[in-house]
Amino acid sequence: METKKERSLLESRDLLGMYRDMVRVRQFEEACPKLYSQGKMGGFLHLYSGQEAVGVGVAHAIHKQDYMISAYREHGLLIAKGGRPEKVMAELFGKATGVSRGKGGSMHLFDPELRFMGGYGIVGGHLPISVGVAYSILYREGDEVAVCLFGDGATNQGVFHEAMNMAALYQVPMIFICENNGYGIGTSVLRASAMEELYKKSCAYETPGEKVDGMDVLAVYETVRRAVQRAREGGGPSYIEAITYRFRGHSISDPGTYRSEQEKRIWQERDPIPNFARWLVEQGKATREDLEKIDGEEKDLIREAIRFAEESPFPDPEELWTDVYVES
Amino acid sequence: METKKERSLLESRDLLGMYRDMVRVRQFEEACPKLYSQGKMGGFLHLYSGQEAVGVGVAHAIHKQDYMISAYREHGLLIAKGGRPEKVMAELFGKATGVSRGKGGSMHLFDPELRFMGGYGIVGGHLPISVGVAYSILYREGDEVAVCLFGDGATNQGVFHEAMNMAALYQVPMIFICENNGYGIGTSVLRASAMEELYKKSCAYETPGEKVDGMDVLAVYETVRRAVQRAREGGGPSYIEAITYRFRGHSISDPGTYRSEQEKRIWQERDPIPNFARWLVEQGKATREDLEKIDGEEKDLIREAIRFAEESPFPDPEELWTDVYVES
Amino acid sequence: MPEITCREALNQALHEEMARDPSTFILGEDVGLYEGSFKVTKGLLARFGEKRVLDTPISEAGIVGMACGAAMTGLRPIAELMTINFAIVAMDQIMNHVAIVRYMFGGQVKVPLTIRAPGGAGHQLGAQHSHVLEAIFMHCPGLRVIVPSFPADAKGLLKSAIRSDDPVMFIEHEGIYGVKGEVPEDEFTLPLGVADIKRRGTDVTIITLSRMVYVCLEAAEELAGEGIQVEVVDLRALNPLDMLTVLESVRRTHRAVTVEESWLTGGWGGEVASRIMEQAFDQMDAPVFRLGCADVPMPYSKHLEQSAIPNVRKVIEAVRSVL
Amino acid sequence: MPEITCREALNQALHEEMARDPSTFILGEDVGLYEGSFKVTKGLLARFGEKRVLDTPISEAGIVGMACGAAMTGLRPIAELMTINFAIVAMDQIMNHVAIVRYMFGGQVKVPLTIRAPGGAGHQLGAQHSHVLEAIFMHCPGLRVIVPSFPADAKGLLKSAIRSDDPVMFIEHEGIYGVKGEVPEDEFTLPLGVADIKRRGTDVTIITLSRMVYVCLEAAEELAGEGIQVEVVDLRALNPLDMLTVLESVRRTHRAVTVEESWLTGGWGGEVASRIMEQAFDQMDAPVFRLGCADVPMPYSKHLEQSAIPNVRKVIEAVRSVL
Ligand SMILES: Cc1ncc(C[n+]2csc(CCOP(=O)(O)OP(=O)(O)O)c2C)c(N)n1
Ligand SMILES: Cc1ncc(C[n+]2csc(CCOP(=O)(O)OP(=O)(O)O)c2C)c(N)n1
Ligand SMILES: [Mg+2]
Ligand SMILES: [Mg+2]
Repeated sequence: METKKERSLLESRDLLGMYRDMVRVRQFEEACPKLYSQGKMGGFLHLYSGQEAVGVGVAHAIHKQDYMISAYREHGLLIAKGGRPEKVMAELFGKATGVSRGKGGSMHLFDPELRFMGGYGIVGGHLPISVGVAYSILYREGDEVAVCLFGDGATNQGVFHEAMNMAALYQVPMIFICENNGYGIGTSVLRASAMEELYKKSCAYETPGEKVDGMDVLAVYETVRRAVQRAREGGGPSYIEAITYRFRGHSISDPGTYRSEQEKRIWQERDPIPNFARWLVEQGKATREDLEKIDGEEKDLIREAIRFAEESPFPDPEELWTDVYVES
Repeated sequence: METKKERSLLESRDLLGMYRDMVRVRQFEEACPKLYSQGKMGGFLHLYSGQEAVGVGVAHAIHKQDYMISAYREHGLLIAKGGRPEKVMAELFGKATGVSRGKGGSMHLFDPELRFMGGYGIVGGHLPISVGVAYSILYREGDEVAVCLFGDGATNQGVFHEAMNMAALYQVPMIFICENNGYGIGTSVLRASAMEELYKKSCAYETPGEKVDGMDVLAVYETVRRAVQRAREGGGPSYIEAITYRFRGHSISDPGTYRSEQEKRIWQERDPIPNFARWLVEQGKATREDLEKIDGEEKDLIREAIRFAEESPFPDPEELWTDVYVES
Repeated sequence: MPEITCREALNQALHEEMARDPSTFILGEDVGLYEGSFKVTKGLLARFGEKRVLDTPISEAGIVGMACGAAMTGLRPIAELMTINFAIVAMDQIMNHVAIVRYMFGGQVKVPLTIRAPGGAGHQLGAQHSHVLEAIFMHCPGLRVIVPSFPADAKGLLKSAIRSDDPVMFIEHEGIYGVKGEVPEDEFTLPLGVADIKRRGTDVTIITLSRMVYVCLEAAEELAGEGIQVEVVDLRALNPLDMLTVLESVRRTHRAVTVEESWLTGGWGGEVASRIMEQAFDQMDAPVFRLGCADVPMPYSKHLEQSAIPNVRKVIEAVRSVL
Repeated sequence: MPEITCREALNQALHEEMARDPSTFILGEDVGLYEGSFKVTKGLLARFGEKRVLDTPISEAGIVGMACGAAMTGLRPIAELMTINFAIVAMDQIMNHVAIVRYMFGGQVKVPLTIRAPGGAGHQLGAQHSHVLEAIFMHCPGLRVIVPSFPADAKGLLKSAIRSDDPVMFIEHEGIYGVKGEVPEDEFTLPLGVADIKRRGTDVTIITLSRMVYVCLEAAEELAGEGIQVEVVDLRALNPLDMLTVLESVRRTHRAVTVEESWLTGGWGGEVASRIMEQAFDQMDAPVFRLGCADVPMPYSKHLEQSAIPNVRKVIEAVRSVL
C-alpha cells in the first residue's frame, strides 16, 4: 500500500484532476438511467458508479500513449483516460458522432487516439487481446504499457488463464487489473471462485499479484504506478485486484435484490468521491469551494454532452454496410 | 512421498499384478509401430512407453467402479484399468470388435463396463467432462471417485482452469492427474508454461497439489491412493503431477529430434519396468524366473491380441450411419 | 385454454420435468439464486435445492463439458447458457464433444443433455450479443436443434427435449419471452422435428421459425388483404428437419420464401431452399427466395439494427418477388 | 516453371512475406523450434528469430486473441492453428472478436491477421480431428475464407492473405501438402476471391475447392472418356465468393454439381446452389446436385471413413444424375 510520502509527491493539480475525473464519471453515469428510460439509449447499460476510484486511479498512473482495454463496464474508463463525454454519450444514443460511430453502443466504446482499445462484451474475451496489444509494444521495443481491466467474474473464464500464462511467458509489459465488485451479475465471488482472494490467482503464473483498496483513488494510483514502472523497465506483467463495489445493479435492468441493504449501506459509506473530497480538504489540498466549483463545471459538461448527443445525427442508413471489411 | 511401511503393506500378489500390467502395456505399445508401418492401423498413434508407472499406479489405486477418463495417449490407461488388449488392438485396427467398435481408433477408446469414460483428442477437452462425471457421483451420493489424466501441455488450456475451479467449487470426488512427460509435442514445459512446477498450478483453486515420481509405480500408487481416500471421504478434489517421460516421439510420425540423446539416455535408465523388477527381486517379492514367466505370458497375450484384431471383421458399411443419434 | 407467456410456459416445462425425473438437474450462470437472467428458472432453486439447481461460474466451456460428463454417466442435465452468444465460447464442448461422443465411442454412451439459451437479435445489444447460431448447430451431426415460437410449442418441445436421449440445442428467442399464447393445462409433449403450419394458404409457402413466425404471420395477414394467401410453415426444429411438411406445402403453392434471423449467407435458408429444389424442381414456378439478416456484424444504433433484420415489410416484398 | 509441393509453396510465401514486411510475425504451437507439425514453417525461426517466430502454449483462444490484439495495434500477424479442428476451441475469438471488432468499433481499427491451418478429412483421425469448417467461417461476416488447391494458388493466395488488411481464414488441406505443381519463380500474388476454371467443359459445371478439386478433375477426366465434358470451377475462396465465374459457367452448361468435404447439411454447397437458382433459375435444366460429406461425425475405421467422403466414383454419379 502507498506511503504518506508518495501521496505527498502528487501536486494539488494532479489531485484535483483525479477528483474532477471521478466527479465527471459519476455525473455521466448518473445521468444515464433517466435517458435510458426516455428511450434515448438501448441495449445493455452497465454503470460504473462506485468504481470510479479504480478507473481514475489507473488512468492517472499511466501515460497518454499507454494502452487501455476493458470489459463492457467502461464508460468511466474511457472518460478517465481522456475520452470526451459528449462523444461517449453520443455513442450511447447510437449517433454517428459517437466514439464508435454509433455501431458499438455502451459496451463497445473505442478511441484509437487515446489508445483505448475497446470495451468488450464477452466476459474475459478481451484478455488475450490485451496480451497481443502488449506484445506489439514489446515487438516495436516501445516503452508503453497496456492495462487490461476486467471483473471478478472474468477470472473464472478459461481465457483469463491463457492470457495470464502467455503474458508471463513472453514477459509483456502489461497490468491485469481485476475490478472485484463482489458480484458477477447475481453471483457473489465466493459462489463462483474456489479461490476467494482473487489477487492470489496469479500464483499459477509466477506473476506478482497484489490487492488494493479500490475505493481509494490514491491507493489505486500508487499500486498501479509501481506495476507500470516495473513493466516499463522490462519487469513483465503484474496482476492487481482492486476491491470495489458497484452502487447500482449489474445493468440498468437489474434491481440488484441479491445484495442486502446493509451491505449496500456499508459500501455507500466508502463512496470514493466524498471520501476523497474530505481528504483533500483535510490535507489542505483544496477548499470546499474549489471542489464545488468542479462539481458545477462537470455538471455543465455532462449537460452539454447530452445536448451534443441529442442534436447529433443518426448514422446514415448506408452505414449498415460499411466497415465489415477494409477491402471490398 | 510413500514410506517404506506403506509399500510393505502391499502383498506380493498386488506387486506382481502391477509388474504384469506395466509389462502388458509396454508389450502392447511396442508391438504397434510395426503394425502401423504395415498399414494395419491409421491416424495418429500416441504410445505410452515410458509412462507405464503412472497409468498402472493410478489404476491400482482405484476400484473397478471408479471412473477413469483420459486424453488420447490412453492405450496403457485402459489396459491398466482392465481393458482387454485384444479389444484395444482391434480398435486400433478399426475392427467391429474394437472397444469403440472401430469408430474411435487409438485416440478414442471407451469401455463403459470398466467405467473408462474415454480417450479424447482435443487437448484439455475432457477436463470439464471429468468434473461432470464426478458430479454424477456426488449427485447419486455414490462413493466412487473419478480420475482424470492429461498431459503437461493441457495445463495451459483454458478448460484446465475452468475444470479445476468448478471441481473445487462443488467439491467433487475427483483427482486431476497431470502426466508431465516434459513436452507437448516439440515444446518443452518451460517454453509453454510460465509456472515450471506444474503441481503448483492448483494454488489458484485452493486445491491440494502434489508431485510424484512418475517412474515409480509404488510412489504413484501411494500418492493417488491418499488422494482417492480423501475424495471418497468427501474431502474434494486434488491435483497430482507425475513426472515422467515418453520413450518414443509424440506420435508415430514424430522423430523426436528436439530431445537430446543424453536426455533420452538418462530417462531410459529410469525405465519404470526394469527398475521395479530389480526392486521386486531385491525385496524378495519375486524371483527373476517369476518375472520372466510374466514377460512371456504377456508376450503371448499381445500376440493373441494381434491375431484377434487381424481376424476380426471390419464394421459393416451401414455402421457409417448408426450411433449419430439414439432416437431416429 | 389459459393464455400464458412463453416464459411461463418454459418455466412450467422445467418444473414439470424436474419433478418428474430425479435425474434431471439444471446448471448455468445465475439460474439459481437469481432465478435466471430472464427469470425462466424461477422457483426452481427453492423447490429442488442446490444439488439440482446449480449456479456456476462464468465458464461456458466448463458448464457444457460438465453437463456432458454428467449426461454420460446417467444424469439428465439441462445446461442454461445465459444467452446463445456464449455458446461460441463453449463451441468445442458442444460440437466436438457433446455432439459426437456417442458416435466416436461406437454408440456405447448417450448424452441426454438439453442446452437451453435465449437468443435472437433486435435489442440493440451490438455485434457480440446478437448472434443467431441455428445454422451452425444444424451443420453439426449429433445435435438436435429446436427453435420454438408459440408458448405451447415452447413448453411441449422443451419437455420432449429434456426427455430426449440425444443432445438438444434449445434456442429461445428473447423477443418472445413475453408473448402470450394458449397452452394446454394438462400434461403434454410435442415430438421433436415436426413442423407446424401456423397459417394455411395457397399462393406462397413461407418457411420460418422462432420470432420470425410472428413477423411472417403479420405479413401474411397484410397480404391476405390484397388477396394473396400465404402459408406459414413454422419449422420449430432444424434437426430433425421436417422436409415432408415443407415439400407437401410447396407442391401445393409452387412458390417458397425462407425467412430467418440468421445471416443470409450460409444460413439455414440455403439448405432448405436447396432441398426444395432438389426434390421439387419441376413443381416450382420460381426460385426460392431467401430472406435473412444482413451479412454484417449487428450494429448498435437502433435504425441500423432494425434495417439489418427481416421485418414485415421485407417479408411482404419477398413474397411479392416470387409471385 | 519449377514443380514444387504445396508445402514448399506455402513455405516460400511465408519466407517472402516475412522478409518483405517487418511487421509480419508468426505464432502458433510448434511453429518455431519444431518448424511446424507439417513443416510448413521450416526455416522461419532460424531466419527471423524468436520475436518474429513465436512458439506458443496449447492455448488456441490465447493465440488467436493475442494475434488479434497485435493486429489491432499495427502488426501483421500470422497465427497458425496446428489443425483447423482447434479453431473450434478459439471460435469465440475468431467469430466474435477477430471478425467483428472493426465493424463494432465503427471502422476505426483493422485486423490484418491471417489464421492459417491445415484441415480436411481422410486420414483416419477420427471425429474430433476431421472437421471441415469452411461453411461455418463463410457464415461469419468480417472473415475472408481462402481454401486453395494447387501449389501456385496456395502461394499466391497466402501472400495476398498476409497483405490483406482484413482477417483471413486460410485453410490448407493436409492431403495436398505433398502434391506438386508448377509455381512461378518470380514474385507474384493472386487476388482473394477470384475463382479459377481448372478444366473447361460444356456439359456440366462442378463447383468445388481444396482437395476436392483433384478428385473432381479425375472424375472429369474419366467422364471425358465417355464424351461428357465437365467444367471444373475451383472457387479458391468462399469469401469473397466469386459467383460471377460460377454463373457465367452454369449459364453455358445449364447443369451444376457442388462438391465439398464439409458435412452436406448446412455446407457451402447449399449457399452456392441457392445463389445459382436465384440468379439462373430459368437457365438451369436440372436442380443443382450437392455432394458433400456424410452427415456423421467422422468414423475412424478406414472403409467407413472413405465411404463418408466424396470420391471420384461419387462425383461421376453426381454428374450423371444431373444429365
Ligand atoms: C462469456 C460470457 N458469459 C456470460 C456473459 C453474461 N454476463 C455479462 S456480464 C456478466 C457478469 C460479469 O461479472 P464480472 O466479470 O464480475 O464483471 P462486472 O459486471 O461485475 O463488472 C455475465 C455473466 C457474458 N457477457 N459473456
Ligand atoms: C486443442 C488442441 N490443440 C492442439 C492439439 C494438437 N496436439 C495434440 S497432442 C499435443 C501436445 C499435448 O501435449 P501434452 O498435453 O503434454 O500431452 P502428451 O502428448 O505429452 O501426452 C498437441 C499440441 C490438440 N490435439 N488439441
Ligand atoms: Mg463483478
Ligand atoms: Mg506432455
